[in-house]
Amino acid sequence: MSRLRVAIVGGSGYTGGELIRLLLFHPHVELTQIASGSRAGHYVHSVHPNLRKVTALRFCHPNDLTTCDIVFLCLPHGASAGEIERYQALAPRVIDLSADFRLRSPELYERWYGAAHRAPELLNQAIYGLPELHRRELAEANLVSGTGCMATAAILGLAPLYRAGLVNRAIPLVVEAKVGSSAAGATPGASSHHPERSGAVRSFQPTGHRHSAELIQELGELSGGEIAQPVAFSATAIELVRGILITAHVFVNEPLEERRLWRVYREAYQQEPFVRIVKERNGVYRYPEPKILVGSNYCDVGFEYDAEQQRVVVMAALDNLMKGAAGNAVQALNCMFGWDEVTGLSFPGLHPV
Amino acid sequence: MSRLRVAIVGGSGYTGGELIRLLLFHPHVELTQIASGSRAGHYVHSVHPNLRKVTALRFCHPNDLTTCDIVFLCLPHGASAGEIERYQALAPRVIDLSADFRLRSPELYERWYGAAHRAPELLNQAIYGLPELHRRELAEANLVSGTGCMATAAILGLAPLYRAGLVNRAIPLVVEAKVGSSAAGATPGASSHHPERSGAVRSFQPTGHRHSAELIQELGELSGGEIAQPVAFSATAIELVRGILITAHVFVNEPLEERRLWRVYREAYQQEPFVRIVKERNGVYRYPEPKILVGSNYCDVGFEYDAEQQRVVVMAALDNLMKGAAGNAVQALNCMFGWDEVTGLSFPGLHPV
Amino acid sequence: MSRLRVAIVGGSGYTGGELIRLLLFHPHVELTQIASGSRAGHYVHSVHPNLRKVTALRFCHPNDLTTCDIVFLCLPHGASAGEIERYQALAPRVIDLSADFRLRSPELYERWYGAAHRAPELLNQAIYGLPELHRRELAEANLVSGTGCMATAAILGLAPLYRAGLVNRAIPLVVEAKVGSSAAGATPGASSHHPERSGAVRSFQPTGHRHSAELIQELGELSGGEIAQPVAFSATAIELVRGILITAHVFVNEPLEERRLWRVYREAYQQEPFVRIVKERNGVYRYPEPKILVGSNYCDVGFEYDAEQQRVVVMAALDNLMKGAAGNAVQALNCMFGWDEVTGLSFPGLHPV
Amino acid sequence: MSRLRVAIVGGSGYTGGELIRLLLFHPHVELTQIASGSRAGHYVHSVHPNLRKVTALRFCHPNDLTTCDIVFLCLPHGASAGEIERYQALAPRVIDLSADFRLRSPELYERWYGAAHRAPELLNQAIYGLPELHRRELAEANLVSGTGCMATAAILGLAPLYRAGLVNRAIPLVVEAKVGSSAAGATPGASSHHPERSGAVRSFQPTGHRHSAELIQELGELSGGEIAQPVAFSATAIELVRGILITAHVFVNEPLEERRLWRVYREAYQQEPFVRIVKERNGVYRYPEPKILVGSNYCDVGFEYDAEQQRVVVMAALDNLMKGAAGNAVQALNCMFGWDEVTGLSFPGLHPV
Amino acid sequence: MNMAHCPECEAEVALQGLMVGEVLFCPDCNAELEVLNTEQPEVGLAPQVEEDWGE
Amino acid sequence: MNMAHCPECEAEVALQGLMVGEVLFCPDCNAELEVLNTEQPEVGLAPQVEEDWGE
Ligand SMILES: NC(=O)c1ccc[n+]([C@@H]2O[C@H](COP(=O)([O-])OP(=O)(O)OC[C@H]3O[C@@H](n4cnc5c(N)ncnc54)[C@H](OP(=O)(O)O)[C@@H]3O)[C@@H](O)[C@H]2O)c1
Ligand SMILES: NC(=O)c1ccc[n+]([C@@H]2O[C@H](COP(=O)([O-])OP(=O)(O)OC[C@H]3O[C@@H](n4cnc5c(N)ncnc54)[C@H](OP(=O)(O)O)[C@@H]3O)[C@@H](O)[C@H]2O)c1
Ligand SMILES: NC(=O)c1ccc[n+]([C@@H]2O[C@H](COP(=O)([O-])OP(=O)(O)OC[C@H]3O[C@@H](n4cnc5c(N)ncnc54)[C@H](OP(=O)(O)O)[C@@H]3O)[C@@H](O)[C@H]2O)c1
Ligand SMILES: NC(=O)c1ccc[n+]([C@@H]2O[C@H](COP(=O)([O-])OP(=O)(O)OC[C@H]3O[C@@H](n4cnc5c(N)ncnc54)[C@H](OP(=O)(O)O)[C@@H]3O)[C@@H](O)[C@H]2O)c1
Ligand SMILES: [Zn+2]
Ligand SMILES: [Zn+2]
Repeated sequence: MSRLRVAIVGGSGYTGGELIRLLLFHPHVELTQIASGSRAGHYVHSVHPNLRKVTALRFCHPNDLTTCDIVFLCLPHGASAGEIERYQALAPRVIDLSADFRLRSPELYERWYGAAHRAPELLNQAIYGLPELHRRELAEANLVSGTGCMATAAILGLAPLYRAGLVNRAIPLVVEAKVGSSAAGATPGASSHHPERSGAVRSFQPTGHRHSAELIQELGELSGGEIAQPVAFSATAIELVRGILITAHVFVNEPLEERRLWRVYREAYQQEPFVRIVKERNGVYRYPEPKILVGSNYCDVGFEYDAEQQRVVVMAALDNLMKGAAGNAVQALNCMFGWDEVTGLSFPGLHPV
Repeated sequence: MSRLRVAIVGGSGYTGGELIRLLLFHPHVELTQIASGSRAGHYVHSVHPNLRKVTALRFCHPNDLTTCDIVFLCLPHGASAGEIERYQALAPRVIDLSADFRLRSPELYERWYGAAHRAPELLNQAIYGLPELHRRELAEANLVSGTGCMATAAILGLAPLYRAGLVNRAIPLVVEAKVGSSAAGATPGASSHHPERSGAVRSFQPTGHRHSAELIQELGELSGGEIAQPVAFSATAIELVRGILITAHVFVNEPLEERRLWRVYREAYQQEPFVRIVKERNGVYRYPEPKILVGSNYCDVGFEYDAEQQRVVVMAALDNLMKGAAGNAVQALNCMFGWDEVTGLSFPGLHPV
Repeated sequence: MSRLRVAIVGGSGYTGGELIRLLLFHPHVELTQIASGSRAGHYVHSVHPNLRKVTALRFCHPNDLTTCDIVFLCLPHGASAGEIERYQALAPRVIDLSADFRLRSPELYERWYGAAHRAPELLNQAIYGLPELHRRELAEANLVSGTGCMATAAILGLAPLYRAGLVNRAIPLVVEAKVGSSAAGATPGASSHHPERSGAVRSFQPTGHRHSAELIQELGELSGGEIAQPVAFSATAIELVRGILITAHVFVNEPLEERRLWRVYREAYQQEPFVRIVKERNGVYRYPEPKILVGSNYCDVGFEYDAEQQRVVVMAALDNLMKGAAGNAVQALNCMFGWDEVTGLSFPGLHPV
Repeated sequence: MSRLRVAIVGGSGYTGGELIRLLLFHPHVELTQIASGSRAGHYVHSVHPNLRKVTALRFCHPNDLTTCDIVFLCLPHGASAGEIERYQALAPRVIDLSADFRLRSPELYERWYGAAHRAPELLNQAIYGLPELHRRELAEANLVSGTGCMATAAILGLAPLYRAGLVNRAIPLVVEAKVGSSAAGATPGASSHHPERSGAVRSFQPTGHRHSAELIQELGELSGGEIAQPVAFSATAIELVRGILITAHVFVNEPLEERRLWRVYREAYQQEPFVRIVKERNGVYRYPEPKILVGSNYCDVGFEYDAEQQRVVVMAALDNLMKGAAGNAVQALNCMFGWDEVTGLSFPGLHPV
Repeated sequence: MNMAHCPECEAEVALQGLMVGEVLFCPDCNAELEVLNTEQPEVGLAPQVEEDWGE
Repeated sequence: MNMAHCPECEAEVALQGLMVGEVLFCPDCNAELEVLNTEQPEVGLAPQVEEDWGE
């Protein structure tokens, strides 16, 4: 089988760099073009120094891209939708890591992103590229959307409970995300200046966080329509470069035993190559933690039950640049082409790190 | 006025060390005895190296303590109550930083700490040593309890809303705490080994956290009896040595405007020397953050209102060893003796740090 | 005694912010003007959030400064010398924290800074503001220079050996500095972007570091003329916001015993309020470390002797914004006005932190 | 070709865990036994949580090990030599990561390790397992020694200069190492307790560091006998889990141009799969840094020349658990069996991280 | 006292020395304010682009 | 003054209240010391196992 020719747009950014790293080692693709407006002509390793001696590729200018088999878009939100026609003309398949094609409804988009969508007609063709929920649709898809990094963690953590119909919809869902600095991308600014950002525990979106919309859409769908409760999603930036942990408080509609939860989660994830249930009675790592996931494509999911309150605390962890972005996109790619889903994604993470 | 003679028990630990630092510079006290079982005979600076050339004091053994004017107990929970008689015999006033005398009800204590209290008869003499709530009672108190570090942040963040009667008691209260490693004390272990603890985002008490009990007691009291809703309190250990941020989601029982919340918080805290309202429209530090509070006695409090959900997100930050422990204890001491409440507590914190 | 009126220029930067913090609590001065070109009109606490509720001062524009008793300049190098006349017209005493007036020779300046000095006639009036070496001259000085943060550590660490004539001048002096991110100031850039700077161990000036010039000047003077050996100074930026450790390798010209070194260092520093000898046989903190010095004005100095090689390894640690900049400047101020040298500088640092 | 059966002793430690991770993905070996005295019976992932769902192996007790094709020893120094007979009886080939078989001379060993060697007769059979220097000998070796993590960086950084005969042997060689916490292994202690170790810049071996012995041996050999100059090696523990940077100051015996150095280094390393020359005129990552090497087997080497002093500053970076231990051991394994040297070692490291 | 109230947070804002149209900042919420009236002290929110705050 | 000198670093070490054989610590170098003589104040290094200090 000849290799698919792949292009990356936005290759000088963080999700772009991660995709380059993954695709250079992917046996079924050949990475032929990496575009960057600001770094055109420079070696890839001048921006992503880990790739020195790994690739001699140079960035091309986005305007110089030529046709190929698949294009990955790693652009700020808004930039993909604005030029989606041009990108679709370059290749029959497009995977867009931005938020532009995550929501199926133009109204929902406008409400959360504060502007009309620039290619609303494509929204219902685009597949929300989370293989654990949309594996089958991905096989047919020509336009695939990446997933929000915090949303991915929250959705994977909560999906089993919603699917099982256990959630008490009369009580709000609270999700608190802790997130590292790479989630904000590669552009420096006052708040990312090291002396200011180091050691921060910074509430950057106490209300109205856009990732809520993805939760509402995806968990709603699993619940047969709409998620009926308020979703209270807040995010805190902490001292960390890569990684996300979400902690969610879910009230259930009947008394349970933890064994029931074990069954629900096991059923959901036992066969999943990249979701692990983490819930240990001993040791240092009893619940999901992003620390050991750096560079890996796992989403670790755990839970604890409070019998008195009929409450489940759900925790889910991932590397925002991997299962939260580039790794998940490669997994989706594997689904689209019918390849073994773990291809190119076997790095297990490190301990200690 | 002659200085009060003060003794510290548990001086080799973290809250003990912080108290030493503060009391050495307090103009109205003389620190005469610092006890440690494991380090008796050693110079204080051999354990707390910041104090080299600041004091030539040595640790004495707890059994060698002699009478004085006031004793601070900085011991693991259980250890204070077990020997409280002995400590009360040493001095007419005792301030206990452990959890032993925080709850007024022996039943509540037993439920959360899993053992019968060892001096239940003292529980209703002890004052919960949070000056912002119990300033007047402190003036008369002989037994004062320190406050839980996360509980302090949560209570100070939420008290204005409860006192104003704004909280919808039909909906659970969710409080998520982020906390640094010094909150777990000075004893090394597998999970505090640097390669394991560094960069951690570790759920260490998803349900049933003991600080819940303090919240329930203190917020309940402010609400005229009992807090009627479930309190969902979870804590996550993050990469940080000193510092706590709590994020709380509170549903209110009528539509509001943010200005109303400003009024409520301003009324509560404008006159408070150690509580600041932090809520800015611009800049890097828009909400409370523990980073800039290291070494200071402030608790910074902020909020954001979600009109659609009738929800307030409350954030509160402090240094767990200061306003969360030793600093607050000194503030309580100042209240007990009628001294200016800020005496010995003027260090404002650093920027950057 | 009425308080001196003080102005700070460059108050929005890091050394400026630290000076504000210190001077607000200094009993003999009143901070009346704080200038910033970019933040004029803004509250000081909007830039330095630790100072909220501590001061209600606002930044003025540098052009709006009026006369006062003393001016502190906290500007990028070059900016002080360029306008020094204007600043000297504002106040009879000027303390300049930049590098502009550290070197006594215009030739030396030009060689290390690559441009002719813009006020060479002032160079021999300016005093190198390190009280440990120039205490007496400071009492008379009208123009005082701050000291380089790494240079201060190196000079204080090495001065006793040079003064005692122990150094073998035939062998190069190697000094390796480890330094935190605040030493590079408040302006964001690609290399200070948190995901890039976090966890860095980055050689930023392997050869030709400008702080060498101060070492050569000051150690030379102590050695009666000129330091005859090559000075190899390299600096590595590490994960740290505040703090410097220098490690120096000095070959001595005769066999020694460590006790001899103890005597040499004790003689130099026993009476010094802000230099401590740190050299312990046990415990965690056996040698100088910047960690526990955050916010304090100490420079900790230690040494270890290698008998076989006739080599002394000297270590010296400080907080670059304190003893390396603003704290030292306040100490110099105290010297200039004959106040107790520790005035306003009593914060001892924290443990743990 | 059937896979080689491999056993690891000391699998619960850090180098052991890293070896497990690597060997599980190595196509030519099957990892059949992993021994741990303290964790026998437990799942490997209970200690190394990154390996959950990757392997279902459990630790066996060291006493229960059975014969196989190759044994890796990941034990504290002293423990390998003490039982080397037993381990050699288990397999024809042994790779020992400890310091026990690094030095060829029992005298040198005794001098640096303070005790007589327990299997001195094996010292001259053992190969110092650095492929870049001993590739050919490895092909024949039955007993291979791992290399010191800091020594590896220093040797690879300096070897080209010594081999080229450029070093002025009349002047001491100064090497300063910066190192992360995982280099000290998995056992907790007072100095590795997170609140104490976090943010440390701690001199832990200013003189007499044992890795000096490896430098002296290996660089001496390259220089045709013995390195004639004093070797001043000091090590500083910094805030970092994985990673080492060494900075060395080498005086050369004739005036040079940087181009000459480029030639010398290029000649040495152009063909080396795991050594990269890093020396850029622009960008953030101009010199070697361990940050981007986490998990990779690269040693990055760079240099800068000071013409005036005839001095070369050499920098070399690596991940102490990879090129400094387990990765290098796998590379040596590949050499021993004639496999492609990069087998199992292709992970390139991450950016950002 | 020449005091207005911040429309955002109701903090007291001193107007002395300022003229209509001048800009100042709220001491409590740091909103950028414009002086609307100095006789009957009044300030309004200055038109402001919402800074993107990252992440 | 009942002062001895630390054999390690020559710091002054106060012996008041101590008897021969008792152990104390040097305030400067933290060496563990043993009182050898109280008349002619003298202390010696107490026998000490070298702690392993990691890394
Ligand atoms: N970072 C994460 O953790 C994460 C996770 C999930 C999803 N995402 C999403 O992924 C997308 C990329 O995020 P990122 O973190 O990689 O961002 P980033 O680091 O800021 O990189 C964005 C890249 O886009 C390029 N670019 C900017 N404007 C462009 C335009 N108009 N046309 C073409 N290229 C443009 C920039 O490069 P040049 O200026 O060189 O062209 C840059 O390389 C975002 O939409 C983000 O929301 C990010
Ligand atoms: N750390 C915080 O942030 C924080 C905040 C608020 C409240 N608190 C509370 O404050 C108390 C002390 O906390 P910490 O963090 O300082 O703990 P720590 O660092 O572990 O220190 C505890 C001290 O108690 C001594 N000790 C242990 N058992 C004792 C006993 N049976 N009798 C007498 N002394 C004993 C120990 O010293 P020797 O072995 O040398 O005697 C040690 O110095 C705890 O109850 C904790 O819950 C802590
Ligand atoms: N950081 C340290 O650890 C340290 C230690 C010792 C010495 N120093 C020296 O101290 C000086 C200040 O360092 P820093 O770290 O505080 O720098 P910084 O954080 O970059 O601040 C510099 C300040 O200067 C102002 N400024 C810039 N150009 C100016 C000009 N032409 N005229 C007037 N003001 C100007 C800037 O504010 P506006 O733009 O708002 O006016 C800014 O507030 C430097 O010379 C540095 O070498 C620094
Ligand atoms: N860490 C590094 O960066 C690094 C780099 C290069 C070389 N090294 C060298 O590699 C070796 C291992 O280092 P490490 O960091 O992996 O150490 P570590 O994390 O402390 O692990 C050592 C392992 O040895 C086992 N062990 C202890 N005593 C033993 C004995 N007498 N017999 C059999 N097993 C024993 C322990 O496990 P059980 O108690 O469970 O048996 C533990 O798993 C050391 O010699 C070190 O110098 C380390
Ligand atoms: Zn306002
Ligand atoms: Zn001594």
